[in-house]
Amino acid sequence: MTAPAIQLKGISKAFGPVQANKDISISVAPGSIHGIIGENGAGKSTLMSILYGFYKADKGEIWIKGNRTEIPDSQAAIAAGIGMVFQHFKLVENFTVLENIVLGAEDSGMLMPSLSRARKELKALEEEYELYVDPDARIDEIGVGMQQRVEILKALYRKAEILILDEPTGVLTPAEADQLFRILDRLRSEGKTILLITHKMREIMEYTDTVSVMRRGEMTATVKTAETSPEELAELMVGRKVLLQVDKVPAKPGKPILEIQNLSVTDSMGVERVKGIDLQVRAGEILGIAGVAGNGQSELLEVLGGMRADRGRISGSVKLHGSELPMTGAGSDARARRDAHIGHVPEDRQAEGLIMDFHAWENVAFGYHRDPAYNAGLLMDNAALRADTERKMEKFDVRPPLPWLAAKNFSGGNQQKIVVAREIERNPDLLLIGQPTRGVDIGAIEFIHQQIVELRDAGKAILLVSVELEEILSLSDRVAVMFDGKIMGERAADQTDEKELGLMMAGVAGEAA
Amino acid sequence: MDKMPKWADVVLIPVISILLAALISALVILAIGENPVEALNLMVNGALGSTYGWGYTLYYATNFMFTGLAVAVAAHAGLFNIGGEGQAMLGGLGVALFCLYLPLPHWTIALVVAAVGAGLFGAAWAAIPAYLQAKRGSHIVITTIMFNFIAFSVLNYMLVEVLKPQGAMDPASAKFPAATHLPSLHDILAPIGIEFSKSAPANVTLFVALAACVFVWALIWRTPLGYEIRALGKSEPATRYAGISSVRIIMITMLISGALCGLMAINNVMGEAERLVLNATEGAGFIGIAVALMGRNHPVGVFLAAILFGFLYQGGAELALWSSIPTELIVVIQALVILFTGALDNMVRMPIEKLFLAFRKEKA
Amino acid sequence: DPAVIFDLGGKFDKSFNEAGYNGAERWAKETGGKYLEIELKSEAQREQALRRFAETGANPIITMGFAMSAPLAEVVGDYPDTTFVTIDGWVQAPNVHVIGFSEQEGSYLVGMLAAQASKTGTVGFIGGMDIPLIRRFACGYAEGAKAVNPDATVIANMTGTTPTAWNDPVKGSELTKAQIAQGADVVYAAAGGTGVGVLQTAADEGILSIGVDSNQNHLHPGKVLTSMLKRVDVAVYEVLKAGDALEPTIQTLGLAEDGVGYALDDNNAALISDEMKASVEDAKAKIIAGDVSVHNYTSDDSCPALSF
Amino acid sequence: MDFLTLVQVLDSTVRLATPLLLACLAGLFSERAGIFDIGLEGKMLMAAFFSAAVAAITGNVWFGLLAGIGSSLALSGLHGAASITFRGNQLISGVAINFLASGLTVLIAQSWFQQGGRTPSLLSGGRFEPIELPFAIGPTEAAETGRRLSDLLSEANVLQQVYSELISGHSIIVYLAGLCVFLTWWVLFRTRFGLRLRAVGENPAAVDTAGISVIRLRFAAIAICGVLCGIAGAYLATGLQAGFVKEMTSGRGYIALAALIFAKWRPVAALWACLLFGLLQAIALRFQNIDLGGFVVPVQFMEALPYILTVVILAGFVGKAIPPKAGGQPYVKER
Ligand SMILES: Nc1ncnc2c1ncn2[C@@H]1O[C@H](COP(=O)(O)OP(=O)(O)OP(=O)(O)O)[C@@H](O)[C@H]1O
Ligand SMILES: Nc1ncnc2c1ncn2[C@@H]1O[C@H](COP(=O)(O)OP(=O)(O)OP(=O)(O)O)[C@@H](O)[C@H]1O
Ligand SMILES: [Mg+2]
Ligand SMILES: [Mg+2]
Repeated sequence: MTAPAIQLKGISKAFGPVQANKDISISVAPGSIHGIIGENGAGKSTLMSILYGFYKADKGEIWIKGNRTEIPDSQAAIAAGIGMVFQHFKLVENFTVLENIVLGAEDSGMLMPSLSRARKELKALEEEYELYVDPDARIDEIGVGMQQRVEILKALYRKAEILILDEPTGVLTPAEADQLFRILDRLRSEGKTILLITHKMREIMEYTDTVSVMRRGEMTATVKTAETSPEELAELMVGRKVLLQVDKVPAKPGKPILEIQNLSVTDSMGVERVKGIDLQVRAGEILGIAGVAGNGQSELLEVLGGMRADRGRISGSVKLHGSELPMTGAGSDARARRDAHIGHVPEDRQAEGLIMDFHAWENVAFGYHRDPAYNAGLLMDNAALRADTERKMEKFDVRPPLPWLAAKNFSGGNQQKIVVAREIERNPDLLLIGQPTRGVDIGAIEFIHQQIVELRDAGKAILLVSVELEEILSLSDRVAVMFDGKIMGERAADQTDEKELGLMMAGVAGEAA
Repeated sequence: MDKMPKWADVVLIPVISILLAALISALVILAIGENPVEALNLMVNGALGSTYGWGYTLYYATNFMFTGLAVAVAAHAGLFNIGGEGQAMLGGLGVALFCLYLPLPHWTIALVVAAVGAGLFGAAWAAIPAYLQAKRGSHIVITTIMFNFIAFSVLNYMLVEVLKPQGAMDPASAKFPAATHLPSLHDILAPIGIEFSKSAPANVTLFVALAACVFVWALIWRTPLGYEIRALGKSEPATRYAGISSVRIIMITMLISGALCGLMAINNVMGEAERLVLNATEGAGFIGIAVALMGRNHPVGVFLAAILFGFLYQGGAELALWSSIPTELIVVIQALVILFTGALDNMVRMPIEKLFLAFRKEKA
Repeated sequence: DPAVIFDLGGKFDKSFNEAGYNGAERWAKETGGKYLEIELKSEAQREQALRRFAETGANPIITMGFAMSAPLAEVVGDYPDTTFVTIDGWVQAPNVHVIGFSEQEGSYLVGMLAAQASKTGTVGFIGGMDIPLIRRFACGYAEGAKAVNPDATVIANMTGTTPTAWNDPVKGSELTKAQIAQGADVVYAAAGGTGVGVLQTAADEGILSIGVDSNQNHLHPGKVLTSMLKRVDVAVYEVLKAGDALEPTIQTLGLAEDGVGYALDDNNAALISDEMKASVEDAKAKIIAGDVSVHNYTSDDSCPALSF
Repeated sequence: MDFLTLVQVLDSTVRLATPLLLACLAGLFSERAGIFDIGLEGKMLMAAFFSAAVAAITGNVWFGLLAGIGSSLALSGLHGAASITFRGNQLISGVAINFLASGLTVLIAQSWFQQGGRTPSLLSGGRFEPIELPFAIGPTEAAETGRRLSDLLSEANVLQQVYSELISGHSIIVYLAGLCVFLTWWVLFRTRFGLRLRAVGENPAAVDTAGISVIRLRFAAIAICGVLCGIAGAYLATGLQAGFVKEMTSGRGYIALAALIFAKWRPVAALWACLLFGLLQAIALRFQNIDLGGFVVPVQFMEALPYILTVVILAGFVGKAIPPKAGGQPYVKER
């Protein structure tokens, strides 16, 4: 038997008080695709970054092709034939594709000869793997799919034999993802070894040869893909049996709460993000918006939440309870939206929904800090605020239930519970909710989903944006798909499936329902 | 979990930083061939050894409280106001114009009116950099530095061409009317039987500065506006989500910051010189940076740091009088304090964090 | 002990303050006495220094420069037993000894020398801070130049309007270059530390310069025509010598008192012909005798020989 | 204003623009690598002092230059330690360096020379002398013909005036600064080092994952910055003037930064920006109150003009200047 392409022995890594990797060992056969799954924060990226020399392990050994190899930095990893495509691309945005590929792999001190050699070599690689890119395009001018190709080309240009891909399909349309896997297949057939981190069970089951599961910094199991099932993997991930279905009764939609007509949004760079869409959300229903990230859903949510009043251009009409909701000028900011009883759980809780350095009790007032209930005269009524926080923490089972703890010291799931508690407890007429369970463990997912459904059953309108098709399908009553700023079609949630929605997300228009 | 207890962050680290700065200052004194112990002796005696010394120490500290608070308020909104010097200069101009051209019958009224003038002018001088930052994203650090230079030219012009009395040689305004003269600490303390040096310039403005400390504390930690200021300082995208207008907060914060710097003028211009001279601010605007850094942007910290710098300033002046060490030594010490408490903060912090982490692991 | 307070330029400004320093040092050497001193760094230190010295019992306290007038006036009342001396300043109080100089007379003499040394008939004047005192220098200089050559052109520039004008050699240098471009071939610097730049540039560009206050001839031997001496050193020396016995009065030191003059030494001997020297000595005698009167700018804020 | 006067003002512009240009290019290297540097001022000041001090002691201007560069490099090292190694706030570090230089120069000057924070005036060997280019009318020709230089010049034709006044007669550093503009452009856009430098200022993680040390690159950038600031400071004290006086940089470091922003971090544009600021300074220095047909522009306005202009530029009235993306933030891999 040939030596494993990669062998990690007893890798540990701590970030300050956080133990990201604990005594991890793993062995990967050459010429295989090895999947790694695990919840957010389980330590997958950390482990791969250690293999790539981006982080240095506190303890442990790395063996490449049977040889003990020190990887103190990425230079050493590249020399050992390892290439990595990070979750967040590491490209210089105002450089051209060619410059990005050459960066760090130049032939000599002079730039021009390196660039012209790279241009030739790139052509050969492109043809070999059908990875077409324009070498003279600037990174900030090309789409994410293209950017990912540049990252892969970067690795191949450096003659990588081992390729690490960290959540490569999160930003791709299903079609683009399929193409990626064709390329990976081809690389495997050439004897290259691929490590694939993904959250998508389907990708694991379809494309990998073996799979490792991580939980809370530890490697819980490594199994042959052919010998396992999604249910088993899910249980290994979370540590208990999980129920992925949402319990809910059929919706009883009332009169329209939110009516959007011909809404267009142009961002401050002059790019049109939302292109004349029409939507309606009724009382007592959940409208889910599906789509690959970056197709205008975020902008739609932000516009409705009053976060774009001072940027770019907005046109069209939005009505709440039948009366016009101003899009610019007075009454168009997020504060006015709150006064109009619109709640908003933002997509990015850490950057937007919370002030990470504020105490939990301060965050519970965030956005509502001028509410008379939280103020006494000129000053804020901190005592009332803390009492309110304690109540909400108990109701939403926030752990630990300490109002004094800074938001950054709660785990992702509990941070999300604080935001959701704040918004839902205001009892809004319309709730805007983006990526409600991103980075949240299964237990908390169940709880948050349940709260959303309860709000719906109380006769409120809910607009849900999520990139997780599964979540959309199980939570929504109706589903609209956004692609390139437009609505590709609308379906009743129980009359469609992932396949149909996936096609629409890739820009293939569905027939009117 | 936080990496270490709060007391370590707010007390231990600044204290170690100060000690490092003091150590290197001592080395500098040695290097220029003087005796650091003697120098320290001179400074302590001169600054704290008599009510005269205290009078000066407190006078300087009053200046630094205003500028330190100003830098701190701006810092809470994530703004680095290096323009304190210019704002204080303009505050002085405001005080001079109000004191010279308004009929002010009594010092109490004069104090209020001059404070308004000082605050208005200081705020006005901060307004343009604030607006450019808020609306156009021009970096406030550079614009406020530029406004310091421009303020100097404005003051220069006003003093030379407008305020200088006929026939006078140096660029300074006329003496303010006697009714505007503020009572010194001597005047205030004498009636209650406390002997305080008559010739030291500390005056009633000290109490205004203390009131400003309380005001800033309440503003930042107790009002919704302060909440919004701190929110902006911590996360700009979050304020957009919460409906807090960053333009509005930047403007308001910088106006408050500028007004605080301007208020310094009632101490140095109205309380001490009783006329406007060209270089009245003496770098207090810059010292505010060090004071705020050391005081961790908290009014109590600012108060203590201001006293420390008041001591350094007065001690430095005494050094210049009684030894051959130039007063520039104080500039060096100030630089070292800024360096260690501000820029090299992590140099002290990282080992201490490790220490606490190791300690905690042991206990666990 | 007596005390000396030097102004912002510092005691090594090669000019006004340095002259005072030399006087004090001479006294210290000759008598073995000690004196306290401080070089001011900022406006606000003025009053503090005065008070501190007065409180420790220093007597007399000598202050250098007109800028000490206002703070001096402020404190003299509080220390009636201390004698204060102001050089160039103006304070009326029983315990203040005022020393002024007739700079216009000395400037008149160097103006005569300048006009005689000039080949172009254009001479320059670079003042420090634009104040009446410095205009007094400029006015006397212009009168002297025109007394020799009625067609002489006098170009006068001031460095600035604030105390930094005393310490801005770059600007001094640029102004000198500008005056050279306008044809000046002798430049008189009455500008404290700024003058260093003037003299330097004049030497670099091959024209003559005239120093001020102290004897600056040695700075660029053979390239400094002469220096207008203002005997601040003598004044300080005399005050220190009198010590406690000093009787406060108002003194104006002119040619007659040897308070001002022009410098002649080995460094510039070759530049001043016997003829030039004779004419200057003649004028000096006439001024002392009262046959020639040099206009004093500060007497009426105007100058017949020069417009500013 | 006749033509010769104009040429002389431009001549003075070149001299005054030289320290700005060197400092501006220094800042360019630093900021292109993602390190903000408001400590240019302090580094120049330190270099000005040490170059003058060593030139005064040794009588050799080249030793002075080396000392100036060395002292400026030391401050660069400090800035690097604070902002790269210890990931401190780059603005605060810059402010501290400016204070440090302002205090230390005077303190050391006083301790070494006892001349009130000055160095002794430099004699000819201790200064960078003007270089007379061939065929230019200069002091040599004036001495040969026994006539005054200004007469010779005013008689010469326009071309000769420009050549002799504006192009000839500067010290070596002025020509060197001009060369530096081209060199900077070449290094930045034509070499591997330049590519990496620009990348590290935009996205240090990209450089890091490409296997290049971010720390080494950034230190290299600020070292170049230190060398250029050192030359700028040495020029101030040993070329433009003959010795050190306190605070002699008088805000040039900040103006250089403004020029850098104006030039949008590009070398050739930096040249023009610095010449513009040099011109403003030359005008403010030479002319007192400028009479514009009845309206007299006060000298204070002229003195403030470079700063006012900087604010106007920053306000984006000349197009938005986008700084290198990673500028001002320390590169943190682990929180
Ligand atoms: N640079 C860092 N500094 C400090 N802590 C970190 C850092 N990177 C990751 N962590 C922490 O280490 C733990 C593991 O993070 P890691 O990114 O490896 O998880 P992951 O499994 O890749 O999660 P995801 O699915 O979200 O990508 C988390 O608790 C995270 O907060
Ligand atoms: N950047 C960080 N700095 C400090 N502590 C952190 C950081 N990131 C995570 N932690 C800590 O690490 C722990 C794990 O965080 P993480 O977000 O990975 O939790 P999780 O496993 O995803 O939990 P949840 O399911 O609730 O989201 C938390 O308790 C948190 O306090
Ligand atoms: Mg990850
Ligand atoms: Mg999590």
